[in-house]
Amino acid sequence: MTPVQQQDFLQHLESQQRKDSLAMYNNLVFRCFDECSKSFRSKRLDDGETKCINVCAEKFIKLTSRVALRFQDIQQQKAKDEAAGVQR
Amino acid sequence: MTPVQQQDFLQHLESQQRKDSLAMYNNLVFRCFDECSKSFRSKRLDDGETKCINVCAEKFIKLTSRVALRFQDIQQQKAKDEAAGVQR
Amino acid sequence: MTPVQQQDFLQHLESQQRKDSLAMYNNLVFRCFDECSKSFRSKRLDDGETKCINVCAEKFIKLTSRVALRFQDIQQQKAKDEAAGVQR
Amino acid sequence: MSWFGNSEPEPPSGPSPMDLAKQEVDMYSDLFTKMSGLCFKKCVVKMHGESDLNVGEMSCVDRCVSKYMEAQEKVGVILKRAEESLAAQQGG
Amino acid sequence: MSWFGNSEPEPPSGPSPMDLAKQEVDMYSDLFTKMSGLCFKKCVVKMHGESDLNVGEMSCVDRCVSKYMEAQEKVGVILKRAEESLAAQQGG
Amino acid sequence: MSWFGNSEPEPPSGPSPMDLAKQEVDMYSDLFTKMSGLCFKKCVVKMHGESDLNVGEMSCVDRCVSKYMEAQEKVGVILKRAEESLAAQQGG
Repeated sequence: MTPVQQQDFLQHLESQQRKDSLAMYNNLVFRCFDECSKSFRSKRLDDGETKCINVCAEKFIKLTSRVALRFQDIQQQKAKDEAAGVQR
Repeated sequence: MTPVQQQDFLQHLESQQRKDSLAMYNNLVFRCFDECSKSFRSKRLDDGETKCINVCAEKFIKLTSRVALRFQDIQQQKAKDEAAGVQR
Repeated sequence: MTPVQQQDFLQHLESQQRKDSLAMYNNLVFRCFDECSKSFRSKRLDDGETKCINVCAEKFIKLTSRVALRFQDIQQQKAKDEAAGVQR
Repeated sequence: MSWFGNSEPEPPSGPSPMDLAKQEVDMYSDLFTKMSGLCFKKCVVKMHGESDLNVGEMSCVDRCVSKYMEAQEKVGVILKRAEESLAAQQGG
Repeated sequence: MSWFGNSEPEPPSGPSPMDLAKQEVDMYSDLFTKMSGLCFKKCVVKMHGESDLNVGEMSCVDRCVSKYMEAQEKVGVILKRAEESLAAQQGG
Repeated sequence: MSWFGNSEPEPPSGPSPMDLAKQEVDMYSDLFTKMSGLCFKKCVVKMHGESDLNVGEMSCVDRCVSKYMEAQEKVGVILKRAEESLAAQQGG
């Protein structure tokens, strides 16, 4: 790829990562609110709902980092297997 | 932003709104058909299914307008709080 | 549309089809893994899970081709009705 | 055409026909994906045994597509009416 | 800002303000779609009878939006803190 | 490569390598989002108590990722075969 194309590709990569972060933010709120919101008698989250949302968000962030590491391990292992002509 | 950028941004805003309307259309059909379709013994929707889809679509449209208004109230309230340096 | 616009539109159509194929691939894995993965005591899919994923993927691909044909029949029928000024 | 219930600034110049054509392509591919996914969920239940669709599944899929497209039309009419009454309210 | 838990190549030049503004528009429209869908699921259960929202459904929707936006804020704080600690770890 | 079961007009000129590279980036980010969401649903059940993943959850996530990637590979082989037989039918 020419330097300009590389620049354009890195720009895309970087913009995609920002898009993914914003998408994860919205997914996280959707998932944890769906999981943790119990009733709609008040306009404010109660203590139980707030605690649940906090734990849900923290666990999801930690899970995402762990999935990223495992995903990389597998990709690296696959690359090694292919290089060594091994069909797992 | 320069006038050209503003023009481009308004163009994006307008195109995004059209995209959202088409996406809502598809989401509405998906959601109400999933909710209201009961059997697949005939190629045509029966009266009960048709009634259910009509009510589902009407209620979803009304709900979306109401959510838009509440969403704006909250955004305006947040802007006022920030202006007044109030942390809710 | 000018030839250049036509070229651009065909390019978009072709890129959209590739995007759809990749999206279907990811959807298929998500759907069939969700349906077929039973336990997480081992790092490998067991025979039952593998068989289930194969059947799920094969059936989904066949269903997609059939939906495409039925979808085209209906679109062609609608075009004929409109041409003949018939309101079904 | 907006569901945000407030008057939008007049769009500068209308959307280009190319942009509209592309959005229609994207809309139909989204419709197709959603319809296939839902008819699979409703018509294909067992994932063991034969990997071909059986007769029951095939006729279920045909009817599901036909009813889904009918729902697509009916909801389209309702959305159009809602849009027109929204525009009327805003003196659009 | 990346969740892939490894150090990324320094982005060549920062994102253009235009790109950021467009992404924010897309983010709010995604937030709006998700919130409407979830509040519909939680507040509107019966699809027969009146096609207007009844009083119960209307107050449920108002509270759902208010609580959803509160959750949006709270999760935002948690994500920000996680980002900062990630950056600190990488000597970012 | 199309599931629309009919022969498509010959694409004018092949896709640009840049377009392909970008689509691959988008594909992996979609794969990553789906896999994280599904493994969260399958491995993380209780949202009260500790906000760290416990030992059981951690090993569940590791196995979930490994099995998900195996499924990704297996479905890839099936899709490839289906594509080839589709192309053969159309004398592609």
